Amino acid sequence: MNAKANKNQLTSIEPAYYEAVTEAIRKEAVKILKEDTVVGVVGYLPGRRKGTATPALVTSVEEAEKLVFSPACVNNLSVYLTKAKKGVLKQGKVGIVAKGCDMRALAGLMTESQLQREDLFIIGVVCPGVYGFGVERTGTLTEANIARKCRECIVHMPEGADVAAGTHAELADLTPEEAEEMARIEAMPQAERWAFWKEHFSRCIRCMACRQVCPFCYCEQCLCDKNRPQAVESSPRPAGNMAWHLVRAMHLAGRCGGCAECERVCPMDIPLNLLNRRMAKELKELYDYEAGLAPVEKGPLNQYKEDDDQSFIK
Amino acid sequence: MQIITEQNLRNLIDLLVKEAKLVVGPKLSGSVVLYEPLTAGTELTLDALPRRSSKELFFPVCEDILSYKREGGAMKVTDVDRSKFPETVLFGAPPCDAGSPSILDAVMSWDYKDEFYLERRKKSTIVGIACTKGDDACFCRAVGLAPDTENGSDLFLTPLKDGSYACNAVTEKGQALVAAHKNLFAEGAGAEPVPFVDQAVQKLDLVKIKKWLEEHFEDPLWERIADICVGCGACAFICPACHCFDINDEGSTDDGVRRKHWDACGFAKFTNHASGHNPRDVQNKRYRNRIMHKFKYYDDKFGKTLCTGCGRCIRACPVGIDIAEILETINGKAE
Amino acid sequence: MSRIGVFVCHCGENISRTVDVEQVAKAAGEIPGVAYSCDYKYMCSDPGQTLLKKAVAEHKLDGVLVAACSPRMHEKTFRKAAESAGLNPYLCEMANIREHCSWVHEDREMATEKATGIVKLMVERVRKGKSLAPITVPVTKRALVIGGGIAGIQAALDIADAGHRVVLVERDPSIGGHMAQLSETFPTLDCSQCIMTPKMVDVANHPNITLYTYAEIEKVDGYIGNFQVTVKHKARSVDESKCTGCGVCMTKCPKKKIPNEFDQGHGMRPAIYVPFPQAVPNTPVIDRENCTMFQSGKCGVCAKVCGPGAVDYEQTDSFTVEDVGAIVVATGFKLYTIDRKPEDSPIQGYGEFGYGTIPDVIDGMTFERLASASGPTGGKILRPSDGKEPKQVVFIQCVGSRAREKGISYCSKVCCMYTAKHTMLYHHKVHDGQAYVFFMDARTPGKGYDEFWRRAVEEEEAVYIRGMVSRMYQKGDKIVVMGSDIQVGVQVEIEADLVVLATAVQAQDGADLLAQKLGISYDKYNFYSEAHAKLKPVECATAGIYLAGACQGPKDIPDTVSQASAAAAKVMTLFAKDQLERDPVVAKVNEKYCVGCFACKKVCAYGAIEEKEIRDRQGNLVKKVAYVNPGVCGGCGTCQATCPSKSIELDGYTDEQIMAMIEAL
Amino acid sequence: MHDFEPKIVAFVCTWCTYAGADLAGTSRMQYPPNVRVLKFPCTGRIDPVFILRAFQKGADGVLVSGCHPGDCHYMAGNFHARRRFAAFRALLDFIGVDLNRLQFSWVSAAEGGKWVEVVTDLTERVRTMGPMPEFKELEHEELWSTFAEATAGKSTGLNITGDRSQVLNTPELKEAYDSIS
Repeated sequence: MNAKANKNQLTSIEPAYYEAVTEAIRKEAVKILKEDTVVGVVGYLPGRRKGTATPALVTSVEEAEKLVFSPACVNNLSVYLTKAKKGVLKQGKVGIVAKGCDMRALAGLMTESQLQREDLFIIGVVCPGVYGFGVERTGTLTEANIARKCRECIVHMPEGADVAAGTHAELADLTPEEAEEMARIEAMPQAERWAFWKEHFSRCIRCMACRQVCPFCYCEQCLCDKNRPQAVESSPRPAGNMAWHLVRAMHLAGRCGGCAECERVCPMDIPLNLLNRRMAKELKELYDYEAGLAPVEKGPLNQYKEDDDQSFIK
Repeated sequence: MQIITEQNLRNLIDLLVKEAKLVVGPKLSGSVVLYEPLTAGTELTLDALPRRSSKELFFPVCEDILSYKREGGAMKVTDVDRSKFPETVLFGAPPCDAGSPSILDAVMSWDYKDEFYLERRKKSTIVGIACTKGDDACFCRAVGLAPDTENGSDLFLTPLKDGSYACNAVTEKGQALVAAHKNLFAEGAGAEPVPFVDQAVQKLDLVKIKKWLEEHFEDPLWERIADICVGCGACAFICPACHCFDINDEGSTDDGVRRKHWDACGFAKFTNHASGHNPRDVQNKRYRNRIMHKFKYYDDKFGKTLCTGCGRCIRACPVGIDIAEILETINGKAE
Repeated sequence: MSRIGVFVCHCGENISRTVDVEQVAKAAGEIPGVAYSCDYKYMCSDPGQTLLKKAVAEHKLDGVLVAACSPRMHEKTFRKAAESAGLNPYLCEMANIREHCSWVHEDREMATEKATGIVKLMVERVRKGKSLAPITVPVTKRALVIGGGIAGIQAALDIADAGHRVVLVERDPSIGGHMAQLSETFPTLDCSQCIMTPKMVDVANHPNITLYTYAEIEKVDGYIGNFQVTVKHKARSVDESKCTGCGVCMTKCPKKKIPNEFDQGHGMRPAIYVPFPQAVPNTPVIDRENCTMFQSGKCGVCAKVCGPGAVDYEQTDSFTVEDVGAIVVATGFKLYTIDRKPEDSPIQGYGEFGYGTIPDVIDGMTFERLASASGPTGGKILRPSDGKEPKQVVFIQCVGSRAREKGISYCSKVCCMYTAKHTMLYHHKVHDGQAYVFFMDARTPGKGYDEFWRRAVEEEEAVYIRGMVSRMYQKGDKIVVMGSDIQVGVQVEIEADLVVLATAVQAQDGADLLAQKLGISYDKYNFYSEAHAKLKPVECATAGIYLAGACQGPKDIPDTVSQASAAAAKVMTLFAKDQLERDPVVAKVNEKYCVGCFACKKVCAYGAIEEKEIRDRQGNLVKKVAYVNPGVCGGCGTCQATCPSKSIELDGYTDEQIMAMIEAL
Repeated sequence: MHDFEPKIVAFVCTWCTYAGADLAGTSRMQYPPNVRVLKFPCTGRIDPVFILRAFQKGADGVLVSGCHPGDCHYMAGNFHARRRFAAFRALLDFIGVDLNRLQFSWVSAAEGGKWVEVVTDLTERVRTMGPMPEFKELEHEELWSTFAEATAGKSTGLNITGDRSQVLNTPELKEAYDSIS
């Protein structure tokens, strides 16, 4: 496959590409484990069911040889460095397989003092995209089964990784479905927009999958779990649900790297990434800021300029 | 054998709606199918397993227990009027959903009688349907159910190849439902039933698994399989059998509502004590509890397995934790 | 359950005219948590306060709400009263039903309803309030002054005269700063060195002043009253304790042709030198880059001739840590120089003036040195290129200043006056010479300033041309200056012998770096920012740090000296108490839940938030959390609104209080 | 009196806008009495959650007001608030909240007149818009499975079956309740 030469003509990414990436990841993971560069590598192992993969922390060469990369590798693994697996960082440097969107999360976490670059060995993946949900999960990635977020990906290349697995490959002529959906909602009359979100949020059961899977929801005490005072009702009712999702979007504004994991894991199919996208768009327009392209000193809502827009203030 | 055509099934729903019954069934809500009140038979959607189980009919996502208000020096408490709970007919629940209340009845009417659950349960009729769909996450056969298990349903429908359904009134409630709408049902031999789908995980020895669990409260397996759990409640919330809840007072200390809502043992704060101590301090201990509760503790207490093999948790897990695979692993170890 | 007392004030008729105060008091009595309520004619009067104190005792009140005027008016009064009744003053609040209600509404019914609503809100605030204790911070009564120009000298002397110890740190080998370079000063034309050098000597001799020259600030830790400042003492190569200042080393140094910085490069000095004869301390320093010994290892003359053996080629930079309670920043300014412009200079342009390429185009400070009796020409005005006396001199004002398009929009403030002074000095020294001045306007506010400027124009024959110079070029030994006279509306061309540019006053090199060490803010020109432009012109936003002189913005000598004394007065005020007492409305961190994202630290304008390590019993690092230094926190609460998990909370304005108030809306 | 008296909540900083409102009072200026003022040290302290909460608790309009840029008593609180609220506005707009109900302003301690103008404008604007239904409706909405009619007692005063106030009025229980508030 000649991905580089034909990148603009590609209409599908064949399994061979992912196999090559898998090989590269295995080779690198084995190497850094053998050389004791890292204490473990966070990567993907194949799932029992077809078209699935599951995150794993591998600590031995044998396990590392089972690591995979496929369009089923949807998870943003950076979440493990702040939550379930954060303990491992105390033992030493950790390797992590990261797609471009995961790299943005890593950069953000470095910005927020949650990670140190020197504690990580990043095996970047030149990622053509992953499967969406509710689609056919066969070997070949096409316009029909690629995830919505991947259609507008600007980070196919994992900038800032220690090594990159894969060569450049991306699908051509993908319609920006998410941007179009966002534009559609923005164009609705205000009452219709409210109805749209109300309908979606009313389905929310507060399983907190969106929060738990988010690399940036690393608070030990979520504001929404607090009851003195109770800023957001914890009961899954329309009122509390609305408040929760607004607070979530606000807390992620200027930080979210767009991995869209929240939306993927929502068992109720709430299009959560639209909220994140909308906030990102606003901050780009107002302050020319895009989150996670590199570690920075301060996010857009932790700084100011004296001549910031204030046309909305009387 | 009694046969009902698909059209008549939908007509039945229309009639029940007219009778002011609450009719609940799988319905397209946005992009997902959920159990929701049907306003017409045409809304019934039988081609996909609803995302949430039908347990919410008896055990709502959230419900008020009481409301309180400080008046002068006294606190006035107002109860919920449970007599207002409507007569309900649940349509289109496959065995893995229809079977859940009969598992939960045990705990709900145990030392403390959950009046809310029992009142709803008393007022409901379950029209189950044999499952002809299924995917590689399904494993009902492995936990003692099957796509055609009638237990739990009051009336059980079996899809036939000509689009109609064979009906079996399993309980008196079911018989009453048929009797009240006789003209919609016809007596006949019926076409051949639609075949069932093969399941990937078919056979588990639940006794052996339980024994292994008894002996392996501490085991490296827990760390291996459950350390990747991110601690959300998706699996528990969409599970037909999970029934943990939290109680919260919402409003102010002077005026508010006490609410009961779903909770999940996967949440880090689920077992957090007021002292700050948390006996299940790491995620794998929380996940272990999930397995233990389903395949050991509940069986210890009530002689039942707290799982119907619907596979929802497998499909929904953000990180691909696969309970069927775990059970298979334990099954293998227990040999 | 709380037992709150609500006291509704009539304020004579000011409140009761539009608000039914009895009704409000009655309604207040029914609010959960209120144990007592009443109304009274004048709550702030003595009987009113006595009423409050009695009620606290009689009804065992644990919180007090006075519904009366604005808290800006009487909060202190009632908190004091509550305190004397044994309550924590922070459990006493005021509901503003006068300025915010009775005075702005006429409808009695609605005003009463509103007043009741306000009381309800504020009861919740009291109910959820916490007792707070004032914060005390010990004060180290020793000051640091950074910069040994006239500002630093004045501040140091004032503080030292008040009996406090002072550490004065100067970057150069001698104190004196720019003022020591000046010839004569406006508007009196007295000799700068004559008034400056005695002060320098005073510094050197003052028992309370520790002088560190050739030293820089390396690091600043701590906070108001308790700073720890690391001072870097650059290797002087001369042992100050041994050197007698005899000067033999300088006369014997074989390398003598090094352009002297003090004379703007127009005089020469040896490699071992004091910047100018009156330098304080009179201890030389070896310029290692130009010293043969350091460059090739062969020479060592100065060491050989030094009687006391003070020359030490092995000396290295050393560091001391100074404990101080207050810091005065007096780092001064630099003049904008075109030829030495760094690549990233904010000022672009002026290449057309030929400064740096035409030798007889000089800046104002060079002219000062030419006019100075101690300068390279012994006080004669001789131009650099050929040493001839210039007969036509063109002065150009606003070079760099007030030129928004070239990067600086501010006025440098001193140039109008010093250019006028230059024309006079020139006229006094070259009687047959003619001075021309290109200017935009003459800005001469200040005592005796306009009179001085008029004297230059009217009596000293300077020709002022309103307009700007467009081009200059060398023609033979003349400099052709082409400009416009916009008053007359003609093009002007002058063949000048010397051109003097009044270049802009800029912040010192490295001003931004020093600010970062100190944790103080600076503007886009790197001038330091005061806490309030009008009311806190001397204080920095960072408590305990004060500004003096041109480091804050262009200033002349009288303003600089005034500000230096003001800064000294601020330091003395701080030192007047052993303990610093502060309002306890400060932020606190919940270390259990803080995850150390340090968003709070990023938004804190006071630099009050530090990183703190939490360790387990074995000493292993568990996590890093934010720590608020209560001595530094300003109490704005921006950190809390920024913290996603609300693990930082502002006492006195807690989320619990605010949420309860919203609930009571 | 009007048919509809909107509930307006103002979140203001103590140094500028609160003082400006005081000035309006000492100058005896008149404005609609619908506004309730919550005082903060600085607009930097104002969390978007407060605005949300105010709407949830029945506000028909919300005003946030502080010092003019450059005048902040704490130097930069209002600058941070400006960014925060610019972002929050965008979010509310996207979610379908009419931004005409949310006003931001800079009112200095000298601008009593501006305070009156801002409050009057917002009150009258919201009055013409009518009550804000969105969040209030949500407060009373239940999921279908809750059977809202059974719990309607709390909002309508109907269907009260059991009154346990006598039971709860034992001294021990009262004390227990009292101790938590």
